[in-house]
Amino acid sequence: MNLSNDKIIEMYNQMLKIRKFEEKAMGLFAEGQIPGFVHLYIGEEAVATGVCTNLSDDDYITSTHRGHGHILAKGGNLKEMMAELYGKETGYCKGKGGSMHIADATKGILGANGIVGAGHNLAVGAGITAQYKGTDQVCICFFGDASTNQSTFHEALNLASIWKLPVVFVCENNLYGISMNQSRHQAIQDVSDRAVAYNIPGVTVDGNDIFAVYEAANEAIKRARNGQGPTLVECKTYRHRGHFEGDPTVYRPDEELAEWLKKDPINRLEKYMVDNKVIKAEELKAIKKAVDKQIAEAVEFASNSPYPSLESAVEDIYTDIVEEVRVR
Amino acid sequence: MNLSNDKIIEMYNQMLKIRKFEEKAMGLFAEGQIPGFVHLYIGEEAVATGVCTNLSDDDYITSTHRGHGHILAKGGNLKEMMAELYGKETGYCKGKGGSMHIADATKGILGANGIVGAGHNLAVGAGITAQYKGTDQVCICFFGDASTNQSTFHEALNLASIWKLPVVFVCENNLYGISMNQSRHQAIQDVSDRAVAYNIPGVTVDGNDIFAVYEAANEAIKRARNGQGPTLVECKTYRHRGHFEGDPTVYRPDEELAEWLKKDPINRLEKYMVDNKVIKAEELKAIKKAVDKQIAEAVEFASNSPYPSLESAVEDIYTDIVEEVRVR
Amino acid sequence: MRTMTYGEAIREGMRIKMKEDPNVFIMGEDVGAFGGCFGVTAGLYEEFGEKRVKDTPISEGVIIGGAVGAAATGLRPIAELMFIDFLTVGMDQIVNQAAKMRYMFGGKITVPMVVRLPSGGGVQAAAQHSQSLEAWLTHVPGLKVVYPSTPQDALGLMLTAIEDDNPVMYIEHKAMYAMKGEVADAVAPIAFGVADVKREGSDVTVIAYGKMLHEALKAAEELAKEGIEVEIVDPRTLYPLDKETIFKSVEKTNKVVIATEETKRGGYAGEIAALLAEKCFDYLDAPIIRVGALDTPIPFTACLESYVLPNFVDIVNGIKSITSSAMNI
Amino acid sequence: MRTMTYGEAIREGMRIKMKEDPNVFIMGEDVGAFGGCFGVTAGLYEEFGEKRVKDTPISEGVIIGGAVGAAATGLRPIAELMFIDFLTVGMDQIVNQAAKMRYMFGGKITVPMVVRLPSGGGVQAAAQHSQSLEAWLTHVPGLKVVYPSTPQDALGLMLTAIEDDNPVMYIEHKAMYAMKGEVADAVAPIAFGVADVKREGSDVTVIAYGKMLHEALKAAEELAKEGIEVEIVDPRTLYPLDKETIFKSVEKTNKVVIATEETKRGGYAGEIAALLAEKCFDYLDAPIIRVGALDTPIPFTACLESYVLPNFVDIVNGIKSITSSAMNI
Ligand SMILES: Cc1ncc(C[n+]2csc(CCOP(=O)(O)OP(=O)(O)O)c2C)c(N)n1
Ligand SMILES: Cc1ncc(C[n+]2csc(CCOP(=O)(O)OP(=O)(O)O)c2C)c(N)n1
Ligand SMILES: [Mg+2]
Ligand SMILES: [Mg+2]
Repeated sequence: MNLSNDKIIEMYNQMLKIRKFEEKAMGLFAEGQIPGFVHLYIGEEAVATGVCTNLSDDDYITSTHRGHGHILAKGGNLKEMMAELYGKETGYCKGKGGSMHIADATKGILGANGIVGAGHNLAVGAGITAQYKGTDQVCICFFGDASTNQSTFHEALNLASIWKLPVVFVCENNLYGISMNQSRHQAIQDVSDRAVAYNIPGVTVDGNDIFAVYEAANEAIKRARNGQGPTLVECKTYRHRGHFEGDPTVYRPDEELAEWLKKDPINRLEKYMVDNKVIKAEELKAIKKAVDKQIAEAVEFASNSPYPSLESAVEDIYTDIVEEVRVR
Repeated sequence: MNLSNDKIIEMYNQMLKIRKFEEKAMGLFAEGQIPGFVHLYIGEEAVATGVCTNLSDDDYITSTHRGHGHILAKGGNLKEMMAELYGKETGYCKGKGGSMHIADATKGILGANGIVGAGHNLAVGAGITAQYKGTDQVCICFFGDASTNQSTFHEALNLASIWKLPVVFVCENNLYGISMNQSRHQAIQDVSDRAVAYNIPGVTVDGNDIFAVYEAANEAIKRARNGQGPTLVECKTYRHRGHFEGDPTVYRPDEELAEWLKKDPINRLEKYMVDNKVIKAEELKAIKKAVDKQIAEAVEFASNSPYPSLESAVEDIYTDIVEEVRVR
Repeated sequence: MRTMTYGEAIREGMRIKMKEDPNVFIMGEDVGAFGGCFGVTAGLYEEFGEKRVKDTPISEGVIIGGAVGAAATGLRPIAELMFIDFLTVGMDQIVNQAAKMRYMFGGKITVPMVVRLPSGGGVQAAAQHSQSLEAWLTHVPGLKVVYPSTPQDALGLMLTAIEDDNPVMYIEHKAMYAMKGEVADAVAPIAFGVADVKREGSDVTVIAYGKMLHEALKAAEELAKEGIEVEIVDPRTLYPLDKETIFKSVEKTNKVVIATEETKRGGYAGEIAALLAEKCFDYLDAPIIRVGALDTPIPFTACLESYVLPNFVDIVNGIKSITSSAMNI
Repeated sequence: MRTMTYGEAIREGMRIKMKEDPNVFIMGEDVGAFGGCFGVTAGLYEEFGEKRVKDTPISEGVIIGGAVGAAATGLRPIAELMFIDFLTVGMDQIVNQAAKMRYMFGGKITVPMVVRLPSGGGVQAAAQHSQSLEAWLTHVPGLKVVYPSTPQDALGLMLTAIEDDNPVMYIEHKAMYAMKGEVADAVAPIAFGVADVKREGSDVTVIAYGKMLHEALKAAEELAKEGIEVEIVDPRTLYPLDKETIFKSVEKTNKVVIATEETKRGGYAGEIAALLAEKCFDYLDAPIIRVGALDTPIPFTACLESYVLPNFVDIVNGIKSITSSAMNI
């Protein structure tokens, strides 16, 4: 593994940013500051971070309903994200999207998505563009275990495989689709087995081991950039929270959660860094403090921002048509 | 293989019936007697026949746009079929369905289907019913190679596998989806490889060898009836005609067709029967003559039948509502 | 009389039929022990077991398509989509299979099934989880389309939906699940194609269903203060549609407002307006007013969402636009 | 002037744009060397190669969804569905992705793409290959919907469709591909939202597009013999809709028939009727008549199909039902 200490610290910093963003969102949701549906990424930070560390701003990602982690890891801005969760004018989508619909074209983020499986197709499209234009861009398609039973998974992997598109399909297998344990939603244990159906490489890694994720993604991305086509990378992980905030999680045993809490990817990296003297304890503290501050600033930015004007509701549908407003 | 001579002769008879029905339909289409789209099964007769020989009237099948062979093999009636192709009142669907939409509930035939891949889901539904009612019925789902790239293939096999439904998925790999050679529509050579994705058995057989088809289906059907769940059976075969009547088939080399004509499943069975003294040459002739007669009767029946009354157009949509007629 | 929420009434309708008919079963995502995303199936898994309350993978195509196949072979499935917005994912199974099978096959196969479709906005679920899509379904011959507006109707229409031998699209408004209402002790199915006059009035007819029915009732109360008497017709089933009751009301009031939560452009309100413009033209004294959502996707943030979605104020304004002159006389 | 078929004009539109803009490409089933199921893309593969004319597997979801992703990242895809009936299979990609992305993302992503949709009946292709589904699409904010009725319009609208920065649903009538018409030598895009008055008249307005436009022209000729002068407005684009031209015509004739091939119930004709009933009420002297297909799936056999589908006789009857009294005066 050829990761410099700086790079490792950067990854740690990124994971922490996601964790703290999510913890803050959790609290704000409970307080009623953030409305709608909120699906948190806590526990899965090593996946987005490990993968996106391999990318540049020119590369693309597609995301899911559980998108905050992907977006931050791909360079998304904390303030605009938090403001979007609040539904403010300064948010990524001017308050029109909310948690489930955040995109940033300047960073190649093709959007969180409320339709399970929709990202698979969009990733194929981004792959088509990269191949068509002859660039060395790749598109990472992030998705959950349960989404691999959706129609789109199949069609997308099939097309990507025959056209050898530069797409890496990254499955975040957190063992559940809402209340459905993986054993009840598919008859296989490793999602990567499905690579056989498309004659592409399939690998499974410990999704809470950021180095394993980084390595697997690195390999797959290299293949993709070299015109060798897609790879299916499965990262086994776990979400610490319920499916969405408010989910009582009666469907999973407490011991299971307890086991996985022990495998927390951030604690694990922290331990690695200290054990291997990548960082000193005080430096860790400084990072945490800095992240806390960024999050606090994002919240302040969001809460101080105005809501969008009512007339903005009829804008942004088309590039060239503004719909009729309402007189009330 | 425990097939009696009588059974073998029956299978031969069935294949011949399909072949001659199709040849007649081909001629009638060319003459303009049969309108719409007609997709012929010539060359693939061993598949439907080999599979359906294992079934009773209580078992179900789902079919495709290329459905004549399946329907006849499952006990469909020549006259009602031919009349439906003509669009007559005496046809299976009173002229409302045509070639692509023929069903016979009394024989468990859940319909030919104009939507590629639709049968996959319907077969799952029939499997649900059999399992729910605790019968030993099975449902055979017939489909083409190219349809295995449709969304429905994936969702249906996944559900059937986790619920252990009594469904046998029979892929008729005739190497093409319209003009698309299999090598261009999927990155695998054997469709049966896809069984891995659902952790079910997958087998590939020579689809022009009726005994091989019979055996593989027999095994799979046994598993299904025993509650062991679905199997994916791939039968390699070839359509002698174009995708639909009128297709100039520029996309495939003449030599390829010539090769496959040599492997004609009916000639092959005929040779087997003569070589193994299953039947005498004159008996073969008698069978052919009898089938010719049945086909001629079906054509006569169809051409002498009336067209449906105009008012019938607004019936059969609902069980209890008849729509408004048109006054013209 | 007893009090029930809209969600409880839907559940009770399913429960009654499941007890009566062993061929009735439920399939959908998280409908089992989890009780469904909105809790509507809560308790049914415990009562009927996993054979009859089936959790499925996230595969809307085979949820609906499997239900179609099961219905065609003798069962009576109730398939649940978590959101009506996911119709887009199982659309073929509804439109090209369920709706057309009977006809294509000359009446020889029937498809008795119910699809439950949580619909509508108002909970800040944004563009992909807030749509009202009844217009698509009413445009498809072969489907029946139901949209209850009260607990009583939800119960009675569910009983009929499950008894019906045709594919029934049962649309529910997700913001109404907790809404309480009185339900008669005697359980009785409500026939399809029978509208309910939810309020009598002489000055103007409002046609509304779902959440908009309640907005219409509110608007009517406001206007009653000004002496405008609003008649409110709730069609309850969009197909079959009780044209007679609607026409009778319009022939009486000579003015009509159609209020639905759908995107106004291309909505089912347009179909009703067109029917009236064809069949009741001579009785109409004023333009036919449609009140609907703005022609936009549904935005996330509360202020925009409530701006885009129609409410009682818009109904009041719609009514005033055609009655105020009359009132001034 | 030159003569072209409707199918050739569609192809020519694509060809011109593909030559102009290297980012324009085609993807769909059998669109390559095979030339498409209806031959519309014939020759383009030979001219532009497989990079720009891409044969796909039978996977409508990823055909459209892939096009959406490609459009969002800088290309200008033209996706072909073999039949509009298969919209049901790729509906999510159109409705929840292509149409909503720009809005959900606050205007920061644009989706410039065209989806070609062969539509309509009359070729005995039965229930799953003969539908007219424009009403679904017009109900979806974020989409533009085009429906050319002549070779000239097919060419001009295709140019505009490909230039447009939004998802454009380009509907073609499959029974019209071989229909010939004159096309101007000078190639010019036709702006969206500009209706074309295909015939002037003073007694009644007929609004029609696609194959029904030609039935309307035939009906007008019949009626001209009886002294009834029909004005025919072809909207050309269903969204944006040129309300001004439509309203102006109705304000002149005071009578209107809307003729579309769709299933009448829930069709886009209802939207137009509703608009007129709201905005032109004071100008209307007669009920608004809709002529459409019967409320059935499309049957296979010729006699039933032509009974179910509307034609010029129905337009004549519709017009007579509102003009004959006027004529008798
Ligand atoms: C088409 C569609 N079906 C269902 C849903 C509801 N839904 C949202 S997330 C989810 C579970 C997704 O599970 P998985 O793919 O494993 O991702 P995870 O939530 O575990 O990250 C479901 C069923 C949806 N949004 N879209
Ligand atoms: C959803 C859908 N997409 C496309 C088509 C058009 N179509 C009809 S048959 C066919 C090819 C099917 O190929 P395959 O599944 O291999 O069956 P075969 O025709 O070879 O028997 C296509 C593309 C369709 N009918 N339905
Ligand atoms: Mg999961
Ligand atoms: Mg094939």
